[in-house]
Amino acid sequence: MGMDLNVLIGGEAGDGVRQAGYLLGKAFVRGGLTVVSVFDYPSLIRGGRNLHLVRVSDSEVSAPRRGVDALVALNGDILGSFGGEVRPGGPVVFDSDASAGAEPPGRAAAYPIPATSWAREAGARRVVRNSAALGALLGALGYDLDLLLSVMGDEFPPEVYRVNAALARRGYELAARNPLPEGMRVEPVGGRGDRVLITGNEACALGALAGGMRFYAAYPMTPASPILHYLAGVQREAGIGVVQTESEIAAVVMATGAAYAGVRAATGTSGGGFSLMVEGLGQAGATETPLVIFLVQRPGPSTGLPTYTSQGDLLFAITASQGEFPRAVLAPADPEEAFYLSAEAFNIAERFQIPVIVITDKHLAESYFTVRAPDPSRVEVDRGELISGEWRGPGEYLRYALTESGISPRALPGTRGAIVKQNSSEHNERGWAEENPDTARAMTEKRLRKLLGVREALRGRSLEVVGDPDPEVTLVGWGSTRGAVLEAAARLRERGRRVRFVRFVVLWPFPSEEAQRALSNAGEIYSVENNATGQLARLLRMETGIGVDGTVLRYDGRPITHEDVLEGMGEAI
Amino acid sequence: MGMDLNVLIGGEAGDGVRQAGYLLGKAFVRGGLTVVSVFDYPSLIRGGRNLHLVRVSDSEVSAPRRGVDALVALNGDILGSFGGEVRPGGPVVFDSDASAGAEPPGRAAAYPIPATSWAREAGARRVVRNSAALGALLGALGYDLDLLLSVMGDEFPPEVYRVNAALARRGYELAARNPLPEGMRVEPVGGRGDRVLITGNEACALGALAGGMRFYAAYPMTPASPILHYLAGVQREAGIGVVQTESEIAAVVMATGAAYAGVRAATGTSGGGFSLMVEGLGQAGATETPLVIFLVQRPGPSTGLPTYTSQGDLLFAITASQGEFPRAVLAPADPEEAFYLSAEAFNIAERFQIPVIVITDKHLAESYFTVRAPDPSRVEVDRGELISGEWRGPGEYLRYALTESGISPRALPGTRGAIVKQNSSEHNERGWAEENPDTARAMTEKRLRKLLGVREALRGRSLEVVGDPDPEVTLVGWGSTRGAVLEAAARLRERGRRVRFVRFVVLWPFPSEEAQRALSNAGEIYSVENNATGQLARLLRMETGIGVDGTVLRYDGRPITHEDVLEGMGEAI
Amino acid sequence: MVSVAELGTAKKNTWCPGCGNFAVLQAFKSVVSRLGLEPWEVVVVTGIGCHGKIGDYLALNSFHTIHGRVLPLATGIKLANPRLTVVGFAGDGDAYAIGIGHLPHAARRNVDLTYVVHDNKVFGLTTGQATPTTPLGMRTRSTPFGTPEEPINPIAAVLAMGATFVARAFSGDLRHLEEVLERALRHRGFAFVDVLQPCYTFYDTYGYYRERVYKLEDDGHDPSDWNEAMRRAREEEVTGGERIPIGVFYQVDRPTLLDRLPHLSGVPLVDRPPRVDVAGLLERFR
Amino acid sequence: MVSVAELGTAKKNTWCPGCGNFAVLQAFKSVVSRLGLEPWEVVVVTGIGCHGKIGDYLALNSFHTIHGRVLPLATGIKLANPRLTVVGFAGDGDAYAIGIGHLPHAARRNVDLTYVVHDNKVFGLTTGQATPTTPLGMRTRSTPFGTPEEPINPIAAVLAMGATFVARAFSGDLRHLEEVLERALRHRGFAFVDVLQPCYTFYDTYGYYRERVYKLEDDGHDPSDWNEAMRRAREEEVTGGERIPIGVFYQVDRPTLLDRLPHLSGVPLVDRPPRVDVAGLLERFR
Ligand SMILES: Cc1ncc(C[n+]2csc(CCOP(=O)(O)OP(=O)(O)O)c2C)c(N)n1
Ligand SMILES: Cc1ncc(C[n+]2csc(CCOP(=O)(O)OP(=O)(O)O)c2C)c(N)n1
Ligand code: SF4
Ligand code: SF4
Ligand SMILES: [Mg+2]
Ligand SMILES: [Mg+2]
Repeated sequence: MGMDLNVLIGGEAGDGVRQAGYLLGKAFVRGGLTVVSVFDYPSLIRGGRNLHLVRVSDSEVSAPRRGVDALVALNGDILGSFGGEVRPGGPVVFDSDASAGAEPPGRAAAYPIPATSWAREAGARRVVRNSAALGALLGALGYDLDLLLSVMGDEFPPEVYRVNAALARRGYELAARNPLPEGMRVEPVGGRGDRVLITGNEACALGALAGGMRFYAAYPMTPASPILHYLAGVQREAGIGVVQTESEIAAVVMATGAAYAGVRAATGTSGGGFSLMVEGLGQAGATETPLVIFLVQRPGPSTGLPTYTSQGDLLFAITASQGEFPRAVLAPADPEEAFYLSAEAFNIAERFQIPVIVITDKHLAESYFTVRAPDPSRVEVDRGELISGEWRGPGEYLRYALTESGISPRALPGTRGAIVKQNSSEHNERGWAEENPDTARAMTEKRLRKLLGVREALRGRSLEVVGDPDPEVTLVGWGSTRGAVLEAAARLRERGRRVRFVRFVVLWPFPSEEAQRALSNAGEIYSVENNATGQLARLLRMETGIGVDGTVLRYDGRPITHEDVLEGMGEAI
Repeated sequence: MGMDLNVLIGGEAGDGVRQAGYLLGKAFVRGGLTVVSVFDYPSLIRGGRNLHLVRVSDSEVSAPRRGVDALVALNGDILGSFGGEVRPGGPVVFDSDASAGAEPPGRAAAYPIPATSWAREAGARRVVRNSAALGALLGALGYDLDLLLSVMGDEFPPEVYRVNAALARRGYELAARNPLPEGMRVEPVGGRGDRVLITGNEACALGALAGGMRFYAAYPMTPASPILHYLAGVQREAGIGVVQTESEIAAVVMATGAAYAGVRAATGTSGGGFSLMVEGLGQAGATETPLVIFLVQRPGPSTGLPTYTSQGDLLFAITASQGEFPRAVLAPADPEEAFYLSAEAFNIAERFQIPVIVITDKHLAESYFTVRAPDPSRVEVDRGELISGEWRGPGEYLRYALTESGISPRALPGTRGAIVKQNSSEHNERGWAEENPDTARAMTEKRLRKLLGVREALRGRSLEVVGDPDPEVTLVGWGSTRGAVLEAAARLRERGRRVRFVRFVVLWPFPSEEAQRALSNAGEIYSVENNATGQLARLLRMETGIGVDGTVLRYDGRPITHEDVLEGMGEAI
Repeated sequence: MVSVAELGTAKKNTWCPGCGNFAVLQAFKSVVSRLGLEPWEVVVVTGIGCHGKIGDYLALNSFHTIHGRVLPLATGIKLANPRLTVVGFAGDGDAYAIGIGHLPHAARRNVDLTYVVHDNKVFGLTTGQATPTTPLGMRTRSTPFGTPEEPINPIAAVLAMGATFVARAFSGDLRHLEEVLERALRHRGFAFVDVLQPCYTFYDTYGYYRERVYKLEDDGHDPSDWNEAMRRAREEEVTGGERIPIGVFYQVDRPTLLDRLPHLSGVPLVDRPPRVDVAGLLERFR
Repeated sequence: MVSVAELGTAKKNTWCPGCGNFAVLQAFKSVVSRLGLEPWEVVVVTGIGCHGKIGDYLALNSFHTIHGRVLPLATGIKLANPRLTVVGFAGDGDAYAIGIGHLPHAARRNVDLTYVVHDNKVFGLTTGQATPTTPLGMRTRSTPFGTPEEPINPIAAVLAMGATFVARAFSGDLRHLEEVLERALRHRGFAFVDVLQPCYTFYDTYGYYRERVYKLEDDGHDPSDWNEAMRRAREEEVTGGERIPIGVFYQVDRPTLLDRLPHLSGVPLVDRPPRVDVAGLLERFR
């Protein structure tokens, strides 16, 4: 195995721990390495414990793993609590001014940095301590400081850059006097192609933009708020409307209004907010309005653990709202996929005039992943049967014309000569309310028929199937657990086991036929999920009759690692 | 076969068609007959077409059936549209003053009644026309007019009674001059015991009261509003609090507040309102507050068909709200069961400190059924581990004490010496917010563990299994379709077929073991549901792996009849 | 110019005879015709209730939304395509019970919309339960012993929420209703109109209002005077129902939300290309 | 009498140093102690946000409800057990954004509750986005180009909604905050208190308010005069932020909801037997 280093950066909320991990990660990525970094923080603004676990490797990792190889401690609490977890000989960088009462473990390579004093000397805000510590870490690791400085140069305005760079250099120089032994160094590698360090939320936002989203309405909710923040930040450059609404109900309905008017529109939220959107979701379904909802899961029930991760909302997303109507539920596994699926979500929404849910989770949404840079030119925009400008017939325009596909050509309000009536009550082809049984049956069938088209449109893209063609064991999963499962599968393969991984990219309409194929002859089937009741396993059985032989479930708010998967399967780690 | 008569009463909204059918039905029930009556009305206040189909029989019917044996037409629209459906020789009573342009069909026994003139002559409101028509119908059928008059006497204040009774008598006398032939008469029978004519909504409300509900908060929504109206009407006699809130969100949360304070509390709504309650449902789950929700289904999606029936919300009810928490979902089939289950819902809610959903539908909720009179003395109240008055330890009171059963003894706020903290965020035993992984895991497991107890508590009552021990065909169903399925099964049995009926009374926690038993050796399995996607069938497969061989689905807003079942199975009607 | 007749549809009207909604429908058609709007440039958004059926009776674009959500839906439409004239019709239940949470925000945003509340003081379509404007003590199906809650005063509340156009009209005075609606549609910003709309079936208030309403215009009211507007808004309460003003209480010019979002002025969102160039944005992640 | 110290808990406080919430916590503990309430007879209901953590810091019954729902939850508790003293703590996001739909109804109902809004003009816990009280043009994470929406005026709005007790206090004046909270708790009916509570991290307004606040009590304000209360409520807007009154704007005696539901007076619902005799009711169905 090559280089694979887990760096834990810890401090209080307000200490800039998230930013520090990001800068470090990006410095590694610019050196051709692969980073995945998980930010673990409680729901508070100052104090408490913020932990950023930056995993860096020279191979393609995309999940966190257990263990700490290096520690950056911004205070004594972190030093005392996590120093002991650092593997023997690993570097422990700490602010020696802020660690009274705590000691680095004897077997570690200690790098005490008087970072608070340096910050004070520099006349800077306390948060620049980070840069001193990061510099010191790179000095210890023998990594290229210029890569960190280039990242800082891009991130900070000039004055801020200057003081941070100075402290980084100071830390670097101090630590470089006692570099780690050869085998513990980290070095840039080359030729990794065009890659980015990006979170799932950022990728969803960018994908939505690439897919032509022009309107986003949302109410802040962790961990979905970063989508709102990102879009709000770029709204002028991108030329889009971003509205922070008074509630999630207003958000989903406002986006529906914009979508009816003909703009690609979306909203985003987490569980509690999604609960409030449920009636609006049904409205989009009944009125056949294309609407995209980003559902970023966090652990429930109810307010739960706002800043942690979960895959607990799958069945809810699929069945939410009264009555029966078509929807699509798409689950990207990493930011690259998140980008393309978010763009595609608008195509599915508009072509079939249905609501589409892009379901992610805090881990995917807020962790940084190293992925190939998304290519906007690969995004196609297909708006479906759209009429604007002028209605030329034949006959009167019928918003809900009964067709074989279930799709009625969609005129936008403002189309000369067309009257476009949408109706949340059951309605006839014109959109007038109508209650007779034949109409009700016909409209129900029309709407549900669209699912056939959606299924067809997504065929071949609904599952990722990798690994052994004749497996002893098949792991099934969805969403952000992909990296951990792949890593577990690799370990098992190293042990000579024949392993397959079947990942559901499309959760609804459930790709039953593809699943049947991928899971026939699958050996023992394990479902790996970040929830307590094995929702994918249950969905799979509901839609295909296929039962799993075991589940690997984690439901403490933390992301799944390959060690969890192996442990859950009863395998050695 | 004995007597089995389908009387269709039709008029405009505002004509009192519902009331007329009710009076007629009750007159039959007081004569020992069995009535089931379905009121079919569009969502408007005046005009349109209201139809009340009163089926009366001397055997135990509990579902509507197709066909019209007798018609009471309050206007020409009804006479013209439905006259032709009356079976040859059947009585057609109509207001001859209000039927200009329409004629009774030639093969019918026509009873023209100048009801409008009579009402005018009596100086009464136009709506009393009904009584003339009902009287005439009874005259034609040769039924005992006094039974109708006794019902009127109970329903109306004296002056109103007088004019209605006079008109009924006048109609009776006119029609009795030309009574129907012997075989078409309807006669009272005796000795049917203590029975009532009651709707599902009324039974739910009464059951809730019998079960000690003291607080009901709701926002009007068809077809759940009658629960609110009924409870509001009896609030003083019953000594309960009834609040019409500003929204369904307020309703579910207000009921939760009352429940936390120690009062048995409930809310009730239909699909759209339930969608809005979803976040509150999760709050009850997370905070472990006993809460009962009456979910009266109507066809969706969205606003849908407000005044019609559906079983389209099953999976939604089971999975609604983010995260994973225990709940119970109970589905009565008729008002008798609705009474007892509604009472029991509060026991389940309080013993396990969970939300309980009593799921019905418009057909059960608003149709009149003849059932054995519920016996309040059979209702037991079990409030679970409740602490009030004073906390005597040991130690500090812990609202979320971790126990083997998952149930924490529940002190009420106001208990001297106890501090009762409930928290929608993940929390420790005290109820303080806590985010560490061990607490999250322990609390998730604690909550979900309660489902084992719920399952145990409901064991033996979760399914109704009737029919052949060695069936060729098994019908599965839930809720209000019971009567139709039983009737279809009876028809099939008459044809020598071995048929079993398995009805799910408890939908969640799903009675998997019982279902496995009841459905092993079941022959061909058909699921009968008032929805478009066979939700029970899918739930069954999800929870047991058992697939059905066919589905009989109706999703045009109308209740299922035994003819629908037979037709759907490919059997002759 | 589209005629009033052309603005109707063949859909059978199911309002009760005598219902105050007919006047709102009639007045609105007149105003649309009079303002010379093209039917395809008008969108009506309707709530759930008797009032909400108005969409079916208008040969205009319409969206019959869920209960209480007229405002956010209308806002989304207008922001997406500001060329459209967007008019919301809500009931008093729709607007003041389940939907009242959107009202202060619509007022703050000042999006160029008209919001007409059919204030019949009952939930009509669900058979006459009490709403937030039902008088104290009134018996309804949900309050058979009388409503125990004070009614709200929508005019006063909306004034205090900072709306830029606040008016009241009465179904029993068609001509004046037309005038008020026309002024509301002409207002640039959020225009709020509470229409006293008798529910002939559940709460017939024609007589009550006929005896009490007077027109602000006839009484020398200056609609730019907020304090006076507030005084008049409370006149019915303060006089024990002696005098009920109708007309425009308050009107002020203030930038709309779009005025404050310069990047959304110019080409409407709906006309912008269905693709945003993200190449530059992606650069920052390298 | 329970002491202030006894009203605290061992839970580690995670508010930022300097946060205005500390004063609210401190003042409330003083008032509970001063009023001689038994801890088990007090219930606090808290919303979601920084403010909502106050429940963990109080050795009192508490219910940390979902975002925006303090009022209906508190109402349910009070109606079920009127012996309890029920106090709601909400944030400005909680109370005026997602939860504002409940406010007019709480005012109308006039249930005997106290409602304290920690009005820091930002969503604190979600990292400082704009709320409905954020000043126009302020840059936040969700409004990096400045908020485009006028702030609401909660005092004016709640006055217009018909509340029977309307007050404002300031975290920077602990003594006065205590006074206002005490008067609110003593008020029989719905008592609304908007607390100017600086968010030290995202919007430090201590200085701004210190320079501008004045006490209504010191200025001869008559809290029974609604018109004068409304005038004062708008003083900050009208004077361009020169003068900001704190204290009790308005107070009036009006029957509470329970006063108007005689069948609920007497034995509290929570003490009634957990069974209602339905034999008589069932008779009617025979
Ligand atoms: C979420 C939701 N709750 C409840 C209803 C039931 N509902 C339909 S109309 C209505 C009341 C309408 O009252 P109002 O808005 O005053 O309209 P009106 O009928 O008086 O015109 C209600 C409560 C619904 N459709 N949706
Ligand atoms: C339904 C729902 N939407 C969004 C959130 C996310 N959220 C948590 S706290 C908060 C804002 C709190 O702001 P405020 O009420 O002003 O409280 P503060 O933190 O300022 O005290 C939001 C939006 C949530 N918990 N639930
Ligand atoms: S119920 Fe009232 S508001 Fe509804 S249509 Fe009839 S009169 Fe009009
Ligand atoms: S973020 Fe603001 S409101 Fe929240 S604790 Fe910190 S200072 Fe207080
Ligand atoms: Mg109304
Ligand atoms: Mg705040």
